[in-house]
Amino acid sequence: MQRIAILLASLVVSSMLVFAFMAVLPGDPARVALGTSASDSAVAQLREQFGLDQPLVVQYLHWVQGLVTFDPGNSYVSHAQIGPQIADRLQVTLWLVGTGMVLACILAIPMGILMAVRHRRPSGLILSALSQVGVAVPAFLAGILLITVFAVGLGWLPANGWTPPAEDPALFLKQLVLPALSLGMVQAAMLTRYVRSAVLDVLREDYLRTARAKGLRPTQALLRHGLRNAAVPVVTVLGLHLATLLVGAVVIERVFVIPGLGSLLLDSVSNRDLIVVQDVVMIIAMAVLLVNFLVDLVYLVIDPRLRVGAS
Amino acid sequence: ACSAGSTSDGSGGGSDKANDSLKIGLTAEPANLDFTKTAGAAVPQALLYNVYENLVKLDQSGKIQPQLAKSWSLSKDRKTYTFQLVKGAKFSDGKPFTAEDAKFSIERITSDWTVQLKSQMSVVDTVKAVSPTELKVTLKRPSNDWLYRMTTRLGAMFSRTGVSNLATEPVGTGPYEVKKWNRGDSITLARRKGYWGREPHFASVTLKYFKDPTAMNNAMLTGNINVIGQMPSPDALNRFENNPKYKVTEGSTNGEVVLSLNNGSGPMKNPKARQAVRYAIDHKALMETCWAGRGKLIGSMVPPTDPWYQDLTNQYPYDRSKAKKLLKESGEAGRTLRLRIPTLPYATACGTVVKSQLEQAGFKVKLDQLEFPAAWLSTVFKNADYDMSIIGHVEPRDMQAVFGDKKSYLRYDSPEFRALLEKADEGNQKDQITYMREAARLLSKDAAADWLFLLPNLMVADKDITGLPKNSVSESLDLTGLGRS
Amino acid sequence: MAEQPTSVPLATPGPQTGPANAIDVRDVTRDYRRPRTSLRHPSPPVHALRGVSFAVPQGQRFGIVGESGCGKSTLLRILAGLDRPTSGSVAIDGRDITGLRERRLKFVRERLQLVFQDPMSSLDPRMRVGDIVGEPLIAQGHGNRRERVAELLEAVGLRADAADRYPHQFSGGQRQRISIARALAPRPKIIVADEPVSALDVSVRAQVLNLIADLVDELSLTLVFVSHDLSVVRHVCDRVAVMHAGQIVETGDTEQVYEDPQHSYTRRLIAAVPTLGKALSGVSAADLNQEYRP
Amino acid sequence: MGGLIVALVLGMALLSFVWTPHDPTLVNSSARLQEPSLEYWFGTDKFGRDVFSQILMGSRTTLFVGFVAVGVAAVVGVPLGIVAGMGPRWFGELLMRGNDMLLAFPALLLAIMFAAVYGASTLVAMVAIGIASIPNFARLIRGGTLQVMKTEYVIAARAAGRGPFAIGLRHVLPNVSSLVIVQASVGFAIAVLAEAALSFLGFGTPPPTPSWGRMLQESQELLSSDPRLAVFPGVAIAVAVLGFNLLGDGLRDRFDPKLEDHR
Amino acid sequence: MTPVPDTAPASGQGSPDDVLSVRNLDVTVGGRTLVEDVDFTIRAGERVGLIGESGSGKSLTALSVMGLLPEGLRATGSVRLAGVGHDLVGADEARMSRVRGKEIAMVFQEPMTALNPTMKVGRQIAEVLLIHRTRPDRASARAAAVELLAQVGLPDPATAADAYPHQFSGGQRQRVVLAIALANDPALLVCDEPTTALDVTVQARVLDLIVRGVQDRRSAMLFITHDLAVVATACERVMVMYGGRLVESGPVQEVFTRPRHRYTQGLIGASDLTAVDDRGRLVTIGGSVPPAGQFPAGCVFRNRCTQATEACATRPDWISTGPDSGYACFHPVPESGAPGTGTPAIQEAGRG
Ligand SMILES: Nc1ncnc2c1ncn2[C@@H]1O[C@H](COP(=O)(O)OP(=O)(O)OP(=O)(O)O)[C@@H](O)[C@H]1O
Ligand SMILES: Nc1ncnc2c1ncn2[C@@H]1O[C@H](COP(=O)(O)OP(=O)(O)OP(=O)(O)O)[C@@H](O)[C@H]1O
Ligand SMILES: [Mg+2]
Ligand SMILES: [Mg+2]
Repeated sequence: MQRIAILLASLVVSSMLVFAFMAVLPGDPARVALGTSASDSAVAQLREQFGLDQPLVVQYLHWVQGLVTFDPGNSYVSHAQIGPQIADRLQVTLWLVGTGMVLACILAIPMGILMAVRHRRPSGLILSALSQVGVAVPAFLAGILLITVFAVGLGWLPANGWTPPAEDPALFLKQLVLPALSLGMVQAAMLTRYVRSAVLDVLREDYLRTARAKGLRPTQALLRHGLRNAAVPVVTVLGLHLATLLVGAVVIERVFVIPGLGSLLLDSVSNRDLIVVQDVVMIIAMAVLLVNFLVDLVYLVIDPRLRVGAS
Repeated sequence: ACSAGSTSDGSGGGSDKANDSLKIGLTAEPANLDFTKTAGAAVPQALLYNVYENLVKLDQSGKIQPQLAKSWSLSKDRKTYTFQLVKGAKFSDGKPFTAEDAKFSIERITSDWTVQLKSQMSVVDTVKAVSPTELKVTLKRPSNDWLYRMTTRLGAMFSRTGVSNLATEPVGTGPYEVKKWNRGDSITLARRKGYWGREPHFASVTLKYFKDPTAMNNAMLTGNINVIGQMPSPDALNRFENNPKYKVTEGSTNGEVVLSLNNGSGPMKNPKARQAVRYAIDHKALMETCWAGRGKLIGSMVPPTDPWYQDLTNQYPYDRSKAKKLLKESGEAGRTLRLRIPTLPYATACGTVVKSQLEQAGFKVKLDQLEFPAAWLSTVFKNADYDMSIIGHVEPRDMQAVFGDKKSYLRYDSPEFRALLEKADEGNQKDQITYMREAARLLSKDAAADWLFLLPNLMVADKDITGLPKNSVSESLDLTGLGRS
Repeated sequence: MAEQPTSVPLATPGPQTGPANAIDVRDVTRDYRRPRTSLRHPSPPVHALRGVSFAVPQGQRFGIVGESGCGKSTLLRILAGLDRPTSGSVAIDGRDITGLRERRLKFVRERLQLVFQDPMSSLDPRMRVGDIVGEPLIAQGHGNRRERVAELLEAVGLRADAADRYPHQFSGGQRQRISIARALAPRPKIIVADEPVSALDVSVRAQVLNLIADLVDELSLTLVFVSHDLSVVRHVCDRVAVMHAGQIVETGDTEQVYEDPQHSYTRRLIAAVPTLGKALSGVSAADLNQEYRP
Repeated sequence: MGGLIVALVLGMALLSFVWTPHDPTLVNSSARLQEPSLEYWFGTDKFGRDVFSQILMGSRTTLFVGFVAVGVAAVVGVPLGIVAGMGPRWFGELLMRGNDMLLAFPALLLAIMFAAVYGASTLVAMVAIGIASIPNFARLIRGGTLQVMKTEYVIAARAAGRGPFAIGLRHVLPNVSSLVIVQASVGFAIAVLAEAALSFLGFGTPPPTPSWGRMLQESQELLSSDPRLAVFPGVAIAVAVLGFNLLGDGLRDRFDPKLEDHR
Repeated sequence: MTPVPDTAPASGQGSPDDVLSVRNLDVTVGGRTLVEDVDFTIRAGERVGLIGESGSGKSLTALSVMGLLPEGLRATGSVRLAGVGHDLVGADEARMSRVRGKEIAMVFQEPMTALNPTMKVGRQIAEVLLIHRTRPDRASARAAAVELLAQVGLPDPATAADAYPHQFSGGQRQRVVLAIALANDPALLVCDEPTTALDVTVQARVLDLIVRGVQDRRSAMLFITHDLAVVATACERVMVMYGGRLVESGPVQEVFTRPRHRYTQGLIGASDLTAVDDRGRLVTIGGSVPPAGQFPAGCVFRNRCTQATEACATRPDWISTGPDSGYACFHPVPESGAPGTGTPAIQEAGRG
């Protein structure tokens, strides 16, 4: 399929971009890894050990090979294997972002529809105003407020921390609630607005009028004929947002002390753990491209007009 | 009174020694566990005395005490130390600890270590394992400092068979071993079975790392951690001080917060300008503002826990008009000073105040924030591309390291000062104190830097935690004495 | 039937008529490629035009009729030099324009202008009417713009102060007048109109058709008039070409084609047109459709 | 409504050039953590700096942030979108694929990477956010351009002899300008939020330049004892973002052709 | 001011044969009146056309009958449908939804947008059968849908039922819409410009299908268009609308051959492309339709009418000329006037 070819090409180009960008980072990774006081010979030795003395092209190919074989090697700085580490972190972030997104959808989709259907009535306007305010609140501020109220103030939930679900499911859930909520609420506010405008657009469509002329009530008509069509722009936005969320979670991870992909990225940047930075950035880029690819596929499911082969 | 289903956040442990656990909040997570190749205070803080043990260790008041060495003696010429080692100590890989391991560990420093600290061991001439329990170390020249350095990470004892994977799998003789490392989150130390010495109270200790001070406070307040090992936001202390559930201790550290001046180039090369800086700073107000008045004003590079401590705060008392006058005389008034600070909480806070105070005294200051560690280390620390900076020098007895080397980033180059240090090292204990005091005074007089204040050792703990080290004078966060009442 | 609207002699069409022809189209084809949908097979091309030839002598009113999608607009774009034929050639006033670069097409721009179907979408909503009408003048570097614009607006029956207003402030018929004024700006000799009245009400349609007819007469223009509505073409044009699926299936004098269609498609087309007269004389919907059934 | 709020922020920024009640960066150890008073309208922070003055000055940072980020994104994105829409099909496709690629590097990621390379500064952060928002502009503008290019007035302009450049400038740009304006006001809001987040992480505006995001971060440790310090910048951010969003919505409604009919 | 109803038995709710009776229908939006005092009746099996220029209120009238006015618009008056116990004006959605698609159905102008693009057409047709429970289950509804597709003349209806709207041409789509409308044998079919977007040949076909569809079902039909010829072809009776009011109505033959209202006369003249004056110009109605709410008081046409006098400033009464015909004009075309002869009532298009 052409789409897959485009996806692959995009991945290759992105990987080149990432690699090139990292290559221009000032600061010799080997030196940073060893600290400022390391002798030159030690630095040279480490450079050789990590292949940093080889031409960039070789380094690039080596790196790509590592990525493709799911064995990106060891970090310059921590000497630990990167693969499992990224896998762990990714899992954490996916839980967080995934739950946040699900929460956002659960909140936003009905709200957005309601807002659209009642867009002239006071209830719709109030909801609309609420979502406007919601959009304006930075996620981390929401997080801080949630912590202050529910963790420190009321003591209902832990203020921060992370436990893998396998270790202690109950604690995992408790710790997940607040970060997922702060991520989800702000997302929901944003998403609500997209849902609203998508539904409003659909409400103006002729086929909705046709549906009502058939004898469907306005709500039935919207549910049966409107939602699927409104889903296209919403899915686009969801795709784009999922991508930003992956990174946006970094702030939430900081507030809630969650060892996710974002904090790995921040740590690696400040440690100049270049290869980890490179890998994390690439993982994020891959995730984004993949999500957009999936969004494309979802379009096909939603909208028959985009399917090829139809006469 | 520990129930079988103790809550997993570890706070319900009571004093059941068998599986009582503790969580300690700290700020800086190590990048790896190998302090032979990685600089920084984070690794020894976690591992020294807990996982690794030394021949000798430093106690709370700064005195040298036996650890793997039961006792030791010094020869008449003050060059040969003979250590009697404990019996029955075992490494966590099962191998027994012998004098051969000690010899291996000391000799390895020159051969394998890469951190700059290793130069402090260059006085060692020969190391000899006389018997499995007796070790003789001969120095090239008498050195007071050497034995002290043996209490730091340099004195850590390694297993001859356990150094292949130091970054991830440290092997030591200590009461704890590294059980789990959740990178980016926590390191869990577990009590070892068959430890040769007195078993510590806590079966497991988790060191949890928080980049965000507020998050750490919140974790403490919600019972997520039991101890805040270093309080990074003294302003928030009152939340714990006024709460009967917690206790707060304040002690001394080795961390002098230094307003580093570039003695080698730029406007700060001018002694008058440096002096002007020292007069321009109202240290009391500064400490009040940026560290909630916690800490101690010292005016020199020596913390109160060192034997040669003296209060030098009066040498350059705060005097804004004098500062202005000196600045004018220096002829550097028109130049802009680049105050390049690392992205660390105290540096940011102090930088804001220092800039404001200097500007009020007529300086022009441009504040740059450099990301710590990488950017700051390479720009300021390595290339000395700065006029002023602010950094806490937390290593013990670091006057020599920071000012005794003209290549150090302060570019302080005084033969006189270096001679004093040398005399102090080679002389007897009394000489050492005399000369060190003289050196510190000289440094201060030259205005080689300004010492803003000494970081306090602020700890917060649940009320029932006992044995908290009041002062932080060694490199280790010594967990072995902790308990629960 | 009413009288013939013009007295232009019926020129014999054909490629060989020589330089007198305002428009000469020879064997023009135009294929569109659809976006690829598969990596292995290129998608089949759309043959929008397949070998179209005709000629329009100076001063003639030439009509083109055909159903939606039969290639009328494509043909007009090619005539105006806005699109290139895949093969074949187009000559305007005897000059071959096929394959000329944009810069060399200046004479086409001066000589031939377009009027479009939708009176709203053919006027830039963010430009003042004066600027819209004056645009061809700027593009072709004419001076005295304001005067000429006023003159043009007057010629199409609008007040001169219309120049300062925006298109949305006008009714559909007035907008179509603006569109015609713009086309007349560079004093073209040929006007090509693509369904200029199809979007208008019958009452406005009559006004615009009258206007076009008057202008063509006064300025002795050559008119190419495209419509799907046979009765309009019949009213406006001397000659007509019937297009079907990218081909001209029949050409002839309007009246003649209308009265005596030769091609079966033309017959079908004509039969399907409802007229008041037919209807009142009892032709039912079924009768209109009957003709269509094979 | 949105316009009013934005005007307020703009007014604050302009005011801060000529007047602030106190020097917003002046550390005054004897006036730490003062409650709001006549002298200090919003009180002082832990450095004894006047919070109100900082909020005033912070509005400059906020606007600067918005202008740089939106400026970069619009200056690159708009022409790119127009060219992609007007050029040959393959060219547009190519540009859009490149665009998609850029989409794979979300704003915050790019900003963190940039900050790592060039050091943390407002400008760097904002350029990064600007670059990351290029796809938003380019995509939108390309869509708008494709629509405009299909209109008959563009064909008419071509027939009138207008070159591609003149068409781009005189027809396409004005007709996509409403899209640009709407996207710009939304971009402003995004940039303000991003700056706050970056400052929070320590990658944004370095001290002592006042910035709402950093004020918020600095206030955090005192949140329980002195929530006032978080309230002012928090509300300022929210209000500014709200203002830009509302402005965007208002403009969208104004420019919506579907709604224009009923005017 | 109430015009005399156009049906002879003016008393009561009309004859039992009446399918639709509209009384005093007004449509207003925020103080502006868009449709005013519209009154008409359609009997079973009767096909009635509604003509008028763009903006004269035809669609609003149709939508009022359907109860589908856009948000913000309000209808008053009464719309009654035979067999429905309540007035359609002001009925709630629940009641209306039982009527729509069953008793009244509608075909809209734009076949391209009237169908849900993400649903197979078979299901879209079956839906209307299932909503009103005219078919017990999906399977039988689908079978009925295929049958309907066959009736509207789609080739291979079984395959067509499984296709999506975009796979059809405009004319085919309009036939699908028609199939939906006819599915439940409605008592009244409302068509709003169903063929305006179509080519002539396709138009002929769709017209044929519509007419046959309603004839077969003995449904009543309200057919809106601005094309007089189409109305004349498809309908028996015609109503002329201008400025939100009915200005004339009557049998097609009568109205189109002997219009009484000056507006009707103008429309007929302008649409006749064969009628030209000595300079070869078509007859036109001067001026243009004013925007909604800006029609003159009194006779809405008077600012464009050459016959207008002082008297026209008051509203003309409805003058009944037969059971189903009448007009509202102070200066009607004399009975003998013939269409298309360029009577002085019709002015020429002015240039300038
Ligand atoms: N840019 C294009 N790319 C691909 N196909 C095209 C393009 N333009 C036109 N076509 C196809 O070429 C054929 C002829 O199109 P054209 O617009 O010339 O028809 P038309 O007779 O003007 O129709 P209408 O009456 O609807 O304007 C159609 O099948 C159309 O789909
Ligand atoms: N939602 C609305 N709000 C305000 N005015 C409206 C609305 N819908 C229609 N109108 C106005 O009501 C008048 C009548 O509209 P209507 O759609 O009934 O005209 P029409 O006769 O159907 O015209 P056309 O032939 O163009 O379809 C028009 O002037 C129109 O502008
Ligand atoms: Mg020190
Ligand atoms: Mg209508």
